Amino acid sequence: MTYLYYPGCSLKGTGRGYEESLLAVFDALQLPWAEVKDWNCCGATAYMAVDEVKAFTLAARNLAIAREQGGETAQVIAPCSACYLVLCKAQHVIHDAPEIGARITDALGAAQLTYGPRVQVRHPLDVLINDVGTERLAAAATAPLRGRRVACYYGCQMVRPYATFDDQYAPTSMDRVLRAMGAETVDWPLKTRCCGGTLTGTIEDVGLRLNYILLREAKKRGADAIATACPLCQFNLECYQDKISAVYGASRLPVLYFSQFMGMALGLSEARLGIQRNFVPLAAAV
Amino acid sequence: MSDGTFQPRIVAFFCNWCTYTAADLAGISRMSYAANVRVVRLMCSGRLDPQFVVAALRQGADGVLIGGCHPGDCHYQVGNHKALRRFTLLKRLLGQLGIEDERVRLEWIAASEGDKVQRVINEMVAQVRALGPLGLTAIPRPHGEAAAVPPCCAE
Amino acid sequence: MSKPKVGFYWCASCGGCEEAIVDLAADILGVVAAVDIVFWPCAMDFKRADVEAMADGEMAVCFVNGAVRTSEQLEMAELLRRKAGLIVAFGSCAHTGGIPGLANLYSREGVLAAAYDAAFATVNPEGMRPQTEYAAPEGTVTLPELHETVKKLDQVIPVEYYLPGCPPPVKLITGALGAILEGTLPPKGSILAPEIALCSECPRKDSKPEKLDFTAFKRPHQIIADPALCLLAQGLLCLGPSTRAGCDAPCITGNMPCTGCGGPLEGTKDLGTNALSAAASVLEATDEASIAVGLAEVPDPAGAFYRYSLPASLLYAKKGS
Amino acid sequence: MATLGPNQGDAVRIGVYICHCGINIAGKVDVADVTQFAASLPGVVVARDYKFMCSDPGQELIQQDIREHGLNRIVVASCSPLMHEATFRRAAAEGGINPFFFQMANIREHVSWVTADKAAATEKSRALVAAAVSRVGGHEALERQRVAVKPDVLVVGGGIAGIHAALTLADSGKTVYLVEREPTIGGHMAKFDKTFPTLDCAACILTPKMSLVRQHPNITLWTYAEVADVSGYVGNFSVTVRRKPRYVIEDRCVGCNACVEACVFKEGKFADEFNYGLAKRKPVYMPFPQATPSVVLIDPATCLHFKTGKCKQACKAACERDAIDFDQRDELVEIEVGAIVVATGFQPFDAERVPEYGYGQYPGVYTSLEVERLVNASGPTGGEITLRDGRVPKAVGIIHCVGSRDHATNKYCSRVCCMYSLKLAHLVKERTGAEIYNFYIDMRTPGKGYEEFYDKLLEEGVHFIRGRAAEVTDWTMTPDEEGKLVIRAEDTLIGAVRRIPVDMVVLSVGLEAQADAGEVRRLFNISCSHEGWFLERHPKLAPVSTFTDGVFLAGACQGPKDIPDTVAQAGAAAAEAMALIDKGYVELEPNTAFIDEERCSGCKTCIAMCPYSAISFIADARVARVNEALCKGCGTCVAACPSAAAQQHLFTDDQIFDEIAGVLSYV
Amino acid sequence: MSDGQMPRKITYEADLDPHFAEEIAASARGEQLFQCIQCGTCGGACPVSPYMDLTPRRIIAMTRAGYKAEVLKSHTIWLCASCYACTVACPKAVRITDVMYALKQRAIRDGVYPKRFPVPVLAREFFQGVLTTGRNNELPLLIKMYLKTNIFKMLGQAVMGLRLFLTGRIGLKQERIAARRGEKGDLRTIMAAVDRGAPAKGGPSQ
Repeated sequence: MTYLYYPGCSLKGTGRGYEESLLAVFDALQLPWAEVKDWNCCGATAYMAVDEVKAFTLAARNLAIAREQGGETAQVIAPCSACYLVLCKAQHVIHDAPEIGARITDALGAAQLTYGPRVQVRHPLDVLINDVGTERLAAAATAPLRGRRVACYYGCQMVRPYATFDDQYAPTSMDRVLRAMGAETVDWPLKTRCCGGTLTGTIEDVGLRLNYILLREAKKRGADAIATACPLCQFNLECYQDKISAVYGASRLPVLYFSQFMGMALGLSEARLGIQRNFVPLAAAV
Repeated sequence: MSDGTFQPRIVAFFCNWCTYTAADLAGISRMSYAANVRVVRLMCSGRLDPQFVVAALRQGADGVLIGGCHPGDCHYQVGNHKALRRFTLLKRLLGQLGIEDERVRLEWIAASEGDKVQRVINEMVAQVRALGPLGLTAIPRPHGEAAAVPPCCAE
Repeated sequence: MSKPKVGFYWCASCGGCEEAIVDLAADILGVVAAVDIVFWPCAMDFKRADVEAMADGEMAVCFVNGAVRTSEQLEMAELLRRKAGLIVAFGSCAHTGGIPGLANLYSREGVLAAAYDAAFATVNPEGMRPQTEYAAPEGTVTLPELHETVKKLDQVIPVEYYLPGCPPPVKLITGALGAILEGTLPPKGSILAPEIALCSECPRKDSKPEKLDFTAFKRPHQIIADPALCLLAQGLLCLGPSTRAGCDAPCITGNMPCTGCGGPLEGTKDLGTNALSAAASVLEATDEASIAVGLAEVPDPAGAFYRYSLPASLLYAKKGS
Repeated sequence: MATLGPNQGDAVRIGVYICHCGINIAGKVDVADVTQFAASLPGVVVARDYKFMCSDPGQELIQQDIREHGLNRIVVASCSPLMHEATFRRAAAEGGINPFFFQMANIREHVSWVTADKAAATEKSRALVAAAVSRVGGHEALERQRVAVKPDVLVVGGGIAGIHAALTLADSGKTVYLVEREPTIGGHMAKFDKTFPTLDCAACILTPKMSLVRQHPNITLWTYAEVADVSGYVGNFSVTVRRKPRYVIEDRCVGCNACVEACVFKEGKFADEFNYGLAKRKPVYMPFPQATPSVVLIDPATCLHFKTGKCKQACKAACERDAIDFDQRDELVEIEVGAIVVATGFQPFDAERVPEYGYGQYPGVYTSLEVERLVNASGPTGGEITLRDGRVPKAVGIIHCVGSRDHATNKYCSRVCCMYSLKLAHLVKERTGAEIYNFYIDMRTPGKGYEEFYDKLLEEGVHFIRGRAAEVTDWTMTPDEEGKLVIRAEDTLIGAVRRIPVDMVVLSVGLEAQADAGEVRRLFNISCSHEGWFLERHPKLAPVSTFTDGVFLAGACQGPKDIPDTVAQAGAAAAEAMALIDKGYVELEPNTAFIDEERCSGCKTCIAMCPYSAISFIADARVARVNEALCKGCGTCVAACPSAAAQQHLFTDDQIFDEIAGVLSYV
Repeated sequence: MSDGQMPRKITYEADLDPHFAEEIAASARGEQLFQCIQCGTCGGACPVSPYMDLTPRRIIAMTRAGYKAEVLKSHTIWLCASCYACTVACPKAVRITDVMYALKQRAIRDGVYPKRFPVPVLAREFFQGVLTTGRNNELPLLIKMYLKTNIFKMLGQAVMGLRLFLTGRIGLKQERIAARRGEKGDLRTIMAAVDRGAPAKGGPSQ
């Protein structure tokens, strides 16, 4: 079975390193994938603030296309937390609110698309833990991440409110994956505390404070880097570090996608994993 | 009620221990629901003779609801299993005779599930209302003076 | 004193009931000796005009077999009703609708389409249908009209007595004739057959266990039935428990299960669902999945339980037909 | 004694009575219309409506009409038959007709209370009355079978509810079997230090009752035992009790603890169940010093002898009375009882199910029951309130409603947590002087002296923050939070989010039905609510009865309740059981099946239907026959009988067909 | 507060909108709104609540009471970062995040959001952009947002923008999806069909 990769807008832009590393990891683990053809934006959080039905229709179009491409039970991989949440949420709404569901399926029908209720939306961590398994991961780690102390940061929308593959407050899937790759992960209570999402771009002072709290606590718990599973989390935590330092005086901490760490453990080059795109060099981790 | 919408008639057969009690609980809890269902109390869903179902349909019911204890909870151990066997075969037979699936329904409703009584009744009334009257083909009667009515279909 | 006049007529039927009269064999001579047969189109050359010529009530008794589906059958039934003092619904079709009654599972148009369009050997590109009237050069030709549904006899005319069976067993026919001649008929409306189920006279009754433990029904072609053991105990759907006795179980003697031609017992409101209840009850299965498996080989419950009685059932016919 | 009424052949003369039930029915149903309609039905001689049919004058009305109008059938349209069928049958009987010439139409629970529209309610009432009238004409005169009641009582569960019920029954001279699955009676109450709001010592009021149970000549106490099977019916239950092996002969052990001291484990090594793991015990142990019976037991899961077979059995050697028996096995005991009191109690909510409060993750987070043990003078710390690291807390947060009032856990209020949280707040403050913060949604103190207790706590300077705590974490923002647990909550009265650093968090866990309530329920053939609490027959009028006659409920197995309510209910359950037994007999509902042998073809279809083996095949007559003493009246055989030969009294085919015709005859 | 005059803090029933709560509950599929017991778990769980003028709990209370004007102009609804912490923590299963979305939609519809407050502008621009191209293009989106809100702030972001450009994390090219009008899966056809299928004006059906 081929996983249908739904990149979403960010993995083609600010989150390019996520796409590069994740697909490299999938290849290295021999997980077959194909990009969803002609996908569109999931709608993200902003869309729901304007028109809810259109937001879910946008998301549902992707699921309809995936169904066309991969059949009734196609498996869509949504690495971006926002995409993952929105696609899941659209499925829930279509199922739970039949009147909205009917409008959406009718609208898709107008463009000759059929909504696929059985298409599965999955996060790559779900695939890595449940389809691959930590034993296989550990076996594949040719350059294990020994000596690295990573704080796994899951962010909010990956586990809340729809994910069923991990705990909503204290998730462990990323920790298990990175531990299988040889890293040490630090236990910290802020794994799912929000990074502020788009607030960092809109109401900067609020966003900076939220990210400062996360960076400070990760460092306090002895982490030498943070691993994320969401392009917006990575962007907020990493690209604003200069500003955060300017306001709060904190020192710097590299923030990588979990897939970049995995790629390193699998022996892939930093360039292939997009690590050079980061503002805070990995070397900053001492 | 008299606004011209079709008001289906539904006969319900509820077992004394679970579903009838649940319907009482719905009452005690003042859970308002559609008034179209009239309950006939049986001691156990195992008492339900499929003839009761077709008799109700023939006599003007647009739907029949059967309520029993959840499997494993029968007050008489396994009466509801028997009800399920008969119901399964009856449903197939009724389907062959053009009677829509929604019209005859079996639900396991425990004594504590007053809310389920409410939900199931409202749901079923809406479904049967959407289907419209049952509309069984009328049974013909002989012209002329009424002679002996054969006992097999005396009504 | 003149011999009582007797008539025989067939409506929608297979002719088996006529055979049953012939099966009286030597006894038929006794019948002929005792009564005056004034109408029997199947065996003797009588015409409708002969009946019309009779005075009302002239015939003492008329045995009518077959169900009623056409305008001709209806007219004849009504005519015979006028001419006969007693009408005996003879055989399953007249009694409860019989095999022809299963056509009530389909609409009239469905039946016609099956015969005139869909049948394998039919070529009918114009979609022709039988006409009730046709202007031929020789004059107008008429055909009886096919009714929407099949009716049992007492749904078109009042009936005094019923002789169940497909066809009625010789024993019952003889008994009925005797009762007519001796004037020992039971009250009108009676079924001239024993008031008990077939199990009571089944040759295998002693082999039936108190608890059947089959988990799935089987069909006769799927097993080689033990010729001595109760067929239900072998998982075959035998309607003996819910069917009126009187036939001495020839089918079971022939190692085939009872299919219910004897019709319903007193106290039965609806033969099919009554038989269904008994049959489904004894199946050893408790959860939905195993019940579905157990009932898989009853693929046509309407056909199985209403084989001879759909027009007599509370449901009468498929909805909308 | 049942009175026989007119013969079947007599003309049916029906009286119909429509009850207003105050405004319960009349407020929704046009009773005058229904009465008028009833009067028009065939066979109805008189139809009346009345304010309260179940009242004395209401019943008298029926009896007067029976006399004056020669009624021989009665229909009452009022509440549920489960509520007042017995009342009206009795009224009919006292009026001189057979009590089963009666039918009830339920126009309250099934109509007026559940129907929004008045016209619809009236129409539905007409239909139900028509059905009852249609059916009652075909009713037959029946007699109840009278069966003697077994005089003994089984009490299941040895917490305060079971103890109180058992003592009450035993004091009245009944023989009581008290079965408790733990090695000692006492239940949860035995773990408490003080009880609210009086702050009297739990042990001081409980342990005397425990020893009374042990000594009472009328009580047979089986601890470490479970009910394995129950059969029979009201007044005549057969019960099998399984006594689990404690590997100590109960009659020989005097509780001297010499074996415990002699055990090869020099120190306690295994989590002590009684103290929720806050203390350690040995494989051979006394559950707690006041355990009743005062008999030790051996835990085979930890005992070296059972695990390896290589123990030198120091315990056995140490016992002067040779009470230790490693070969003990399960023992099954059969008893016959007339009534059963189920008092199986509750289990505390598992705090790990609310991960945001950090139980099991942060050592400073405790459940309320653990704190009960900490404050208890006979507890693992001797009543010293110290944290797991030995520190005395300076600030304590008590989080209410853990596992209560939450759709994700339990929707209901556990009723006791506010009060015990106040009690613990008082005790902890008294012993440590710590600052105490209560995080609550609503303070619920409705009980005698309860609000006064709350007032006292307010005076003592305990902090009350009206807001459900969102999380307990150990990440810090300010220097004073360092090394502390931080509770984050919105103080809703202020409208601000607060972070409060504390040393100890107490989770006020709610009460839940026992994990095996579902199995226990099946054992006794009683019902459970959604949440697993045993369902009482009527929430107000039959709060200790169940839908199975002869089985009564006591204590928290029926729903969360505090000690005073538990004891009151236990007394009530005991009284109900006594009333049943002292009457000496029960009258069985005559809804049994029977077979018309004329119609029976001997097809045996019915025989396999019966779960009670009440039907047998009579070979000579080639018919089936029902043993009405064994028949419980489900009617499953009747529905299966293809000859209409099997019928059920009160539910014959004809009666049900008449009722169906009746409900459908409305306009 | 003008000279000598105390602000009035009483609400007359006539000042409130009695239908507001039902409208919001319906559009958020939030019948649970009426189940709220004001326990404050949402505010306690919310990482952004310290910055809100009204805690989420108060938003719900005021929505239920009909304080439409106050609720729609509050910063709270625009500060909600959609992290769903409140929603999963709520003991009464109120979908607080969805209630916030419903309030945002309502505020945009009624045009009462703070004009220079960038969040609603971002949402609207994002919406338009995706409708046109099918994709979100981060750079043009941000430029538009800053142009419409605070042009000086954009200058402050220039350094970061340059770095993103240099690391290949933003581009100038507009991404768009291939499906064009009339083709299978065409986005405009779909969105036009959504509009056609919309219930008659006045918000959600029923």
